[in-house]
Amino acid sequence: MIDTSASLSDRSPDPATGEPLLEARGLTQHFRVGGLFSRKLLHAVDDVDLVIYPREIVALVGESGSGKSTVARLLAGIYKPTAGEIIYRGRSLTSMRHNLRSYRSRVQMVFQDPYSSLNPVFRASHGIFRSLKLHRQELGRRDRVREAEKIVQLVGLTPADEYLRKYPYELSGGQRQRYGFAQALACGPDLILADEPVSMLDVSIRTGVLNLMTDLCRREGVSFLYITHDIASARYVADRLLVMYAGRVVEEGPTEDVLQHPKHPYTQLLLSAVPDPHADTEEAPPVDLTEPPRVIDPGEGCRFRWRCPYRVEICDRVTPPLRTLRPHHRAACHVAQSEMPEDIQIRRQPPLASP
Amino acid sequence: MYQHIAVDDEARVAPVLPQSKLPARPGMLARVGSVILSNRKALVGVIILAAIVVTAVFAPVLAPYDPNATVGPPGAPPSHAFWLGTTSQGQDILSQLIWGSRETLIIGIVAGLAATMLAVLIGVSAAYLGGVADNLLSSVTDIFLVIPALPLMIVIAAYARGGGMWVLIGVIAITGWSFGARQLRPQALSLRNREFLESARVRGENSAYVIVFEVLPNMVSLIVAIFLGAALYAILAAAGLQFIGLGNPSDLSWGTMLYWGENNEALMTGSPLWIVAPGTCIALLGASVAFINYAVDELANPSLRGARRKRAKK
Amino acid sequence: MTIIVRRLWFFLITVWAALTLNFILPRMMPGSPTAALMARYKGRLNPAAINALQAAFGLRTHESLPQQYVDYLNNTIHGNFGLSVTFFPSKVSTVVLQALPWTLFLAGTTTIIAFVLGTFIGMVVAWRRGGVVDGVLTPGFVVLSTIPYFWLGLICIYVFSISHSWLPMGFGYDENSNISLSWSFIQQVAVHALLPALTIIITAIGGWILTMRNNMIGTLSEDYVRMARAKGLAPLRIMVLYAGRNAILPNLTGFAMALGFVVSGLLLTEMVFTYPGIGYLFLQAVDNEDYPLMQALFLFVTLTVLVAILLADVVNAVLDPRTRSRE
Amino acid sequence: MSAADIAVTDRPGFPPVLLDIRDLSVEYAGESAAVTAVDRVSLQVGRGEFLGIVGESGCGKSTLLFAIARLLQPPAEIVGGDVVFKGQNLIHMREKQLRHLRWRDYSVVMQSAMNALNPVMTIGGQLKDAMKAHGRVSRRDARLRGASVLQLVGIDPVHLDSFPHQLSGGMRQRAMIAMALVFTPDLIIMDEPTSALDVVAQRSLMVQIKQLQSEFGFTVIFVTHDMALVGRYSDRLAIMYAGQIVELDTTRAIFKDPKHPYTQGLLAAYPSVHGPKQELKGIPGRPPDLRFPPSGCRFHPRCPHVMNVCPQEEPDLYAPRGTDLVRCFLYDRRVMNDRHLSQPLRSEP
Amino acid sequence: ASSSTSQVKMGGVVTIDNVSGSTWTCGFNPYTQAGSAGQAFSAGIMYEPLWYVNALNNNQRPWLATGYSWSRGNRRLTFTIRTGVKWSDGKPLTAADVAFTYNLLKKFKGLDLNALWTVLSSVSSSGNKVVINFKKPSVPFFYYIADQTFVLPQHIWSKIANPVTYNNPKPVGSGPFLLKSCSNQNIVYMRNPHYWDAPKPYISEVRYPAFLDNQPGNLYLAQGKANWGGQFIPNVKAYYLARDTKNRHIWYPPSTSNVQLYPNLTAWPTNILAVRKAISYALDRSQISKLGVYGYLPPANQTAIILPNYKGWYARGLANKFNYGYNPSKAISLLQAAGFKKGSDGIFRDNKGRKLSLSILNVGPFTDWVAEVQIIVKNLKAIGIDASAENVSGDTHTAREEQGHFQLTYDQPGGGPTPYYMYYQMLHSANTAPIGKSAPSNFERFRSGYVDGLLNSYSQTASSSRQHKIIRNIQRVMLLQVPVIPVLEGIYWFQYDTSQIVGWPTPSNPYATPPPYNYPDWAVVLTTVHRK
Ligand SMILES: Nc1ncnc2c1ncn2[C@@H]1O[C@H](COP(=O)(O)OP(=O)(O)OP(=O)(O)O)[C@@H](O)[C@H]1O
Ligand SMILES: Nc1ncnc2c1ncn2[C@@H]1O[C@H](COP(=O)(O)OP(=O)(O)OP(=O)(O)O)[C@@H](O)[C@H]1O
Ligand SMILES: [Mg+2]
Ligand SMILES: [Mg+2]
Repeated sequence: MIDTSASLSDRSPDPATGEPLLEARGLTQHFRVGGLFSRKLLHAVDDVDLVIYPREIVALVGESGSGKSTVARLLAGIYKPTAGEIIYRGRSLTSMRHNLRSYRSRVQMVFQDPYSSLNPVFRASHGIFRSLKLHRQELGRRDRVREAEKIVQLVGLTPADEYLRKYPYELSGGQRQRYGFAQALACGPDLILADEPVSMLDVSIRTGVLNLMTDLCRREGVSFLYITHDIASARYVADRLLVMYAGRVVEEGPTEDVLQHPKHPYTQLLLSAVPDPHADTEEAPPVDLTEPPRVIDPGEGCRFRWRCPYRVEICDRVTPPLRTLRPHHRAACHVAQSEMPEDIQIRRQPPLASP
Repeated sequence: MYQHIAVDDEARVAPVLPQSKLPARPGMLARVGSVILSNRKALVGVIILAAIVVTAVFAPVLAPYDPNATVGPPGAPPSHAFWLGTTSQGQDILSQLIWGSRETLIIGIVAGLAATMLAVLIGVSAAYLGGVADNLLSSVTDIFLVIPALPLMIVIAAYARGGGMWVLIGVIAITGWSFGARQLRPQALSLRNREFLESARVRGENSAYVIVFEVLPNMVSLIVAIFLGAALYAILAAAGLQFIGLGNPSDLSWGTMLYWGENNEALMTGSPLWIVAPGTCIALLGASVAFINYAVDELANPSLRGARRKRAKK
Repeated sequence: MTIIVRRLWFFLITVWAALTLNFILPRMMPGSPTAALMARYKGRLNPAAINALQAAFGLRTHESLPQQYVDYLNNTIHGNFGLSVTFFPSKVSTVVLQALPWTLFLAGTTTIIAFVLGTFIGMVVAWRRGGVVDGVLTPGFVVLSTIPYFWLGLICIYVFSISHSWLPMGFGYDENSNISLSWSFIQQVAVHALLPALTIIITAIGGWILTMRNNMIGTLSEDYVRMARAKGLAPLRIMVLYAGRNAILPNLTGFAMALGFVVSGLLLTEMVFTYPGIGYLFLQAVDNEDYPLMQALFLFVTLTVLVAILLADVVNAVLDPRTRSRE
Repeated sequence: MSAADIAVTDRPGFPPVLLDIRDLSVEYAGESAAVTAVDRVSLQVGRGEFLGIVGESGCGKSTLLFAIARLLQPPAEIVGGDVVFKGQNLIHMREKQLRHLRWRDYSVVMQSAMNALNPVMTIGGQLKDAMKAHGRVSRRDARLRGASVLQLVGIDPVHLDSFPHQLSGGMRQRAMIAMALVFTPDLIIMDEPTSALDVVAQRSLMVQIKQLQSEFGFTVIFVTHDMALVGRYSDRLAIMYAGQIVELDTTRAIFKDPKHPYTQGLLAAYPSVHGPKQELKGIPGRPPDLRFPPSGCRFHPRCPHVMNVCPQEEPDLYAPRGTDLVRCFLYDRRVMNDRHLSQPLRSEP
Repeated sequence: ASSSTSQVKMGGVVTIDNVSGSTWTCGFNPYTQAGSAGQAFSAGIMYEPLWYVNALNNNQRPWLATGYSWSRGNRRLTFTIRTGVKWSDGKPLTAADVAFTYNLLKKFKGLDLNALWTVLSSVSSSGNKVVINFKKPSVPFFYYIADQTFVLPQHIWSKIANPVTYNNPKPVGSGPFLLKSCSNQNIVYMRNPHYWDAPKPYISEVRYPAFLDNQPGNLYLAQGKANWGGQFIPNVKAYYLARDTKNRHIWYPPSTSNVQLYPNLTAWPTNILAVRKAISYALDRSQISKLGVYGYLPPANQTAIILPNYKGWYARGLANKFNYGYNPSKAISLLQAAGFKKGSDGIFRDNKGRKLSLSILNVGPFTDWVAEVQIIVKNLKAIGIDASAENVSGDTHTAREEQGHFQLTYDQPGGGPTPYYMYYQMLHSANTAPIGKSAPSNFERFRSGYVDGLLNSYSQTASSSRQHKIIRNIQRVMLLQVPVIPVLEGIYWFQYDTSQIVGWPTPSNPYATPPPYNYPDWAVVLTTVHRK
């Protein structure tokens, strides 16, 4: 096993000088939930700022339901944001509404579930061909076939002509996953929003996909937003790491720095919970059976406060903003300080009144 | 682009043996065929239906007499010349039965199709459009579902009386679509949130393309099942309406045969076949459709498929 | 709570839609009650008499449509359906109320019996799927369900009442006796209802068997049924409480609607069996362009269905906790 | 020679055997060909043991568990083998006899807790149902016992009167586990019981299970995809591939020194948050179609060490370390000593 | 009437079988017409007219009046009212009740179903006399005044606010029967023990079950559960008579008008006389009767005179001279003579090339009519007219007839005890209207000052010979101009069972029109029949 950590890390461009590829400011998405006349709002994403530079892989991690997929969908233009702005290469997406097609050809999405993202009645290559037809109109019929073969070969589906003829039900999960990638690649985008592309896969398929991502980024300069539950794999591919909790970004920074020096208590909790098969320590970590918060009509205040061991009075009143605590490393916590000890284990709290 | 990258785990493995000797998976048609062949009920249904269709198509050849002409003594019992006897007007019942299959079939097929199309249009639109449009269309569907169909049908048919087959078809289609729409909507709704549709949108497709080419093909078997159900409903409803005289009694169909037979007390006056035969034929046609529907149901819903396998081994 | 409110909304909107449909339909169609009247008194009525009769019928043809509509809604809300043209000068409500109990009785009992029986058979047939019972009962009842029920009625009358005088061939009770609450009268009613009920049940049961069977096959493959087996529960308990109870839920609303279908669909049966219900009233009303009667009947049938659906919802809520506490 | 003969029945230093699976095979009747989802699996589980089973998706883990519990439904069918549980062969038992063993002696936590609870019954009702099926219990006793098992897994007893839909996914999974503990049986079979939980909750639950196990001494068979989880909590580990067990040993041993190339692949493909960053090597290829399994060793089309013999003969289980079992020709003396048989079929990339 | 009353056995039950198509609503207002209540269930049997006129033969009998006289040039009619008649509540029936009844019709137009007050000017009573004054001589109205108006008790009806909508559930009448019970399935009448014409009625009970449809009604009759039927029974021999040849009988006497084709006289091609004549020649009326209605309805003749009922009125010589009858070749030659030529499809065209195609408007729910028109269509096709049937609902049929939107329409006019009533309805210009306006009964739009004059003078005379002459002249018009084309003679449906009850009307003793649905005649029948 080769230690490639040196070559893999620190590819991130200097945020000060680089020109952002995609930028989101104050991104907010609320969903109406409940009955026809219900006015309850679910705050799936609240006031998220996010930047993706060219040639960069940004990982987005967080609890289930914290709004990761929603962020990706917002960026892909599937949802119209409740508030906030998405800026692609300096132009606001709202101003591009009428020629969304050109945006579509630059930013593509790989969907969370490879089983539902291929239409079962068509050949799996349907999406690739449609994409070529829509975005590469200069290509003729035969060129398109050649191009499609190239693309599926690229993701490792060989022999290509045979795979182009297959139906989704003839494909394994990993092959579907790669078809999802191939579809996203078909129009040659700058940015791929990959939503948990490995969550349902076994390790072997998982690795292939991860490697493909790093290769594409390194050699072709494709940027990625990599959404995952699997922090280890995020560490493996990503330059920067974003941690979401209950619809908000709570911590952000270069991957290794966040992993080594987690500042937000939630990040600390998350990292402490990742089991390590190679570790020999059999010391049982404390039990935490608290349920994740519901983000229906939340008020002001830190959303982690009910589970937080460092909770102070201000947490109940003021939503903490992201503060830079280490170089390029920001966290949204009133208590966290740059010098705070990072190895504190979170203890179980006496249950506090939850909303 | 991306020529110089290949992350192909399979390519790294020099194939030792042909990796899979999978037989090609059969296509949709072949699958329908195999389900029908493997399902005895469906087979029976297909055979009966085929026989009726052939009868309708070749009616001029098959029918021994002009169905409307007076060709024998009134009310004759079955005989060599008139296998099923004659009507009180001396018409050959067998010939009427053969010709009557045409209108009955056409009503079943056309009204079934029309109702299905309405159902698809409204059910799928409701699901896909969502929001207010969905609420509106679903309410309309529910209202049509709740408002009793037969009275509605009678009211409409009564006013348009004498319009014959096409009026019947229209009436049945108007009152018969809601059930299908109600079935289609949830399925379309479940498809709506499938990621391949979002994928198509991210790809840059417009809504019309998505509905017609991405959504509908996924519901073929349900649509077929709805069509068969609607056809069955149409056949029975038309027979009922014709039986109470709301069709055009001058048309010739199994329903009007029942009407005439009943009005001439065929059961009581020695030509029971005048009533028994068309009723049996309607039931047969209905049963054939129901059996095929049964099989399509199994096709659409794999959990209904396949009975217990015999314990062969051990 | 909200689900009930929403149901009530739907209830009101549907009633309104039915009322409106009811108002529009006859007015969109050719012909008029006046024409029907003229037909009845062919050529003998002078215009003065016609006007007088129209006034008596409460037909206000001279009013504007919106005005008529408002009056109509107002009258309906107050249960004032006016006089029937067909059964002149009886009140519409009298005519309908006289017939409605019979229809409800016949429709109610048959639907319930068909539903209960069909559901039970469907449950057993699915439980023993692929067995002999399934192989015979299921297709058998499917065939029966495609028989036109009026036709079956004719044949039944022929067989049971004419060829052998086993059962009465029509009427709700012996035509020469009077309605009373005596035991013998109830017996009569039961005997007279037997044949019409039988034809409806026989043709309706197949549908229930099939849907229940399909639902049941679905629930049988659910993990909670397997879980019940894993827990070592008795098979009957699994079949009824775990698989059956869950399989029945989607059918409940269908059951309520079926009640409506039967109520309105009894028409043909009532005709064939001379049963004193509302089905035939309907045809009469239509034939005579009897707006008031038609409107009332339409409304009554719709209300019956809606009430049945409401009841089904309540039952559903009792049986299915998920509907109770959905936000 | 069959696998059963190789299985060591008497393992010094190990707890007494509770469950002895011999040559168990399960088939799914398919439209065209049958799927052999479990192929001659032999396995012994001792009392109080925590056995983890891992393997790629679709390799037959759930099927194996259901076969052990005799819960398979058509089209699945046990076509051979024995399951001896506490000295009784479950395979030859009739449903009636099985009913008495079920839940009292062994219980099951199913893969999908979401669907394994009857949606129309309260949690308490379902607990009581299980108790009543195995003897008379008073309402009060049932409630008391129900409340206590719920508390064991960290659920407030008020949820006895809750319906499944009123609980979150994680709570449902815990309720399932609580239900499996009603009688504290000898064996609890768990199929991915933590898949609905996020890492934080997952960890808490595993800790809880381990504590209960040490308290009551029952045996756990635990299926998961998560190498990290199983590596952390299981005593012994079985690696499954294409319906077969390809490696079986103590967890520690396997993690330290995986023998089977598939196991090696699995571990190499698992990145870690701790320690130095490593390049990951996936297992190339894809799992075989079980209707048409590859000839010889099932792993050979994907194996980096494939030899001449692999496509031709089926490997047996070998014991390169003495106690463990590995299904690979690399540990067959006969093969390795034969130049021809051990000739590599493809060069390392 | 019947044989000597002294031998007549009392008691017995008559069960009526007459399909109304609805269940009963138990109303007994003799001035409302509903299928389920009203006139048909109370007129004659509970509320009686002054004078009985038998529509079969114009024979007359006193009823509540004992005599009448015309005076002042047929502009005054005086009735002498029977004394000793009591209402069923015990109050006496007087001339004042009679005058009240007529004046009630004046006050409430909705009751005046026969439009009496279009000709009446006043009605008054004094003593046991009732004097009726006319605006103009209208002798034929005697039938409506005397036979079709039913006397009401003033002491009850004067208190009813709106008699038009009054249901009258508890009738107080003077007639031979009283209401015993009524349910939606059955009306039961019982003998009025205090009837003025004692010992009539002889039978003790009349039952009138409700039938929704013909089939159950016929079945009921066929099973012998009813002994008096007024039903169309297909194949009545096999169905009804054969089951008890000894006791079961039918008699289908012709009624008062024909079932006929009305040609639209304002539109091509039915405005061409040759076409109308050709149609009349083309019809094989006996086949239409045989195949359409089992031969029950006799073929009609072009004069429209119902035979044998109106034998005395029939201009036989005239009819023979014209010799209408089934003669297709004559029909063809008539069309050819009129300039029509057959096209290659065998259909006639006129010199402008217009195809001779005719659509026959018909009532869909009347199965017998539909069957008849089917044969008419065949007949017309046979001579080269492209005919087709258009079966519509009764209302649409009526509406389009009245508006004149048809080419040929199939219908039956009303009639009365003499041919005058039928002719008046179908030929008098008072009963027509321009196309698009509502015509009450002269649908073909026939207008002839000559015929109007004939009909007007008929209504002013009580002289039989003058009346006969007028009718004869109208027959000539019928033959010459073919304003309508009679097809079949209307008949009365009448089945009866003599196993229990005898004394029914027969061809040899046609003392009343025999069906149960004809009032007040059914009361005459019910007071005549008796136990065997
Ligand atoms: N269309 C929608 N309507 C209503 N609520 C929604 C919708 N989509 C997502 N949500 C809610 O928004 C929240 C965030 O959902 P999202 O799918 O973004 O989470 P996630 O972080 O991707 O979770 P996971 O890791 O489980 O995929 C959840 O509470 C979810 O229930
Ligand atoms: N009903 C079925 N009919 C046919 N084949 C089936 C059926 N159910 C499962 N299989 C096949 O049996 C094999 C084993 O399935 P099983 O569910 O045991 O896998 P698993 O190891 O539990 O997978 P996972 O980790 O995804 O739960 C799979 O290849 C699957 O395709
Ligand atoms: Mg997500
Ligand atoms: Mg599994």
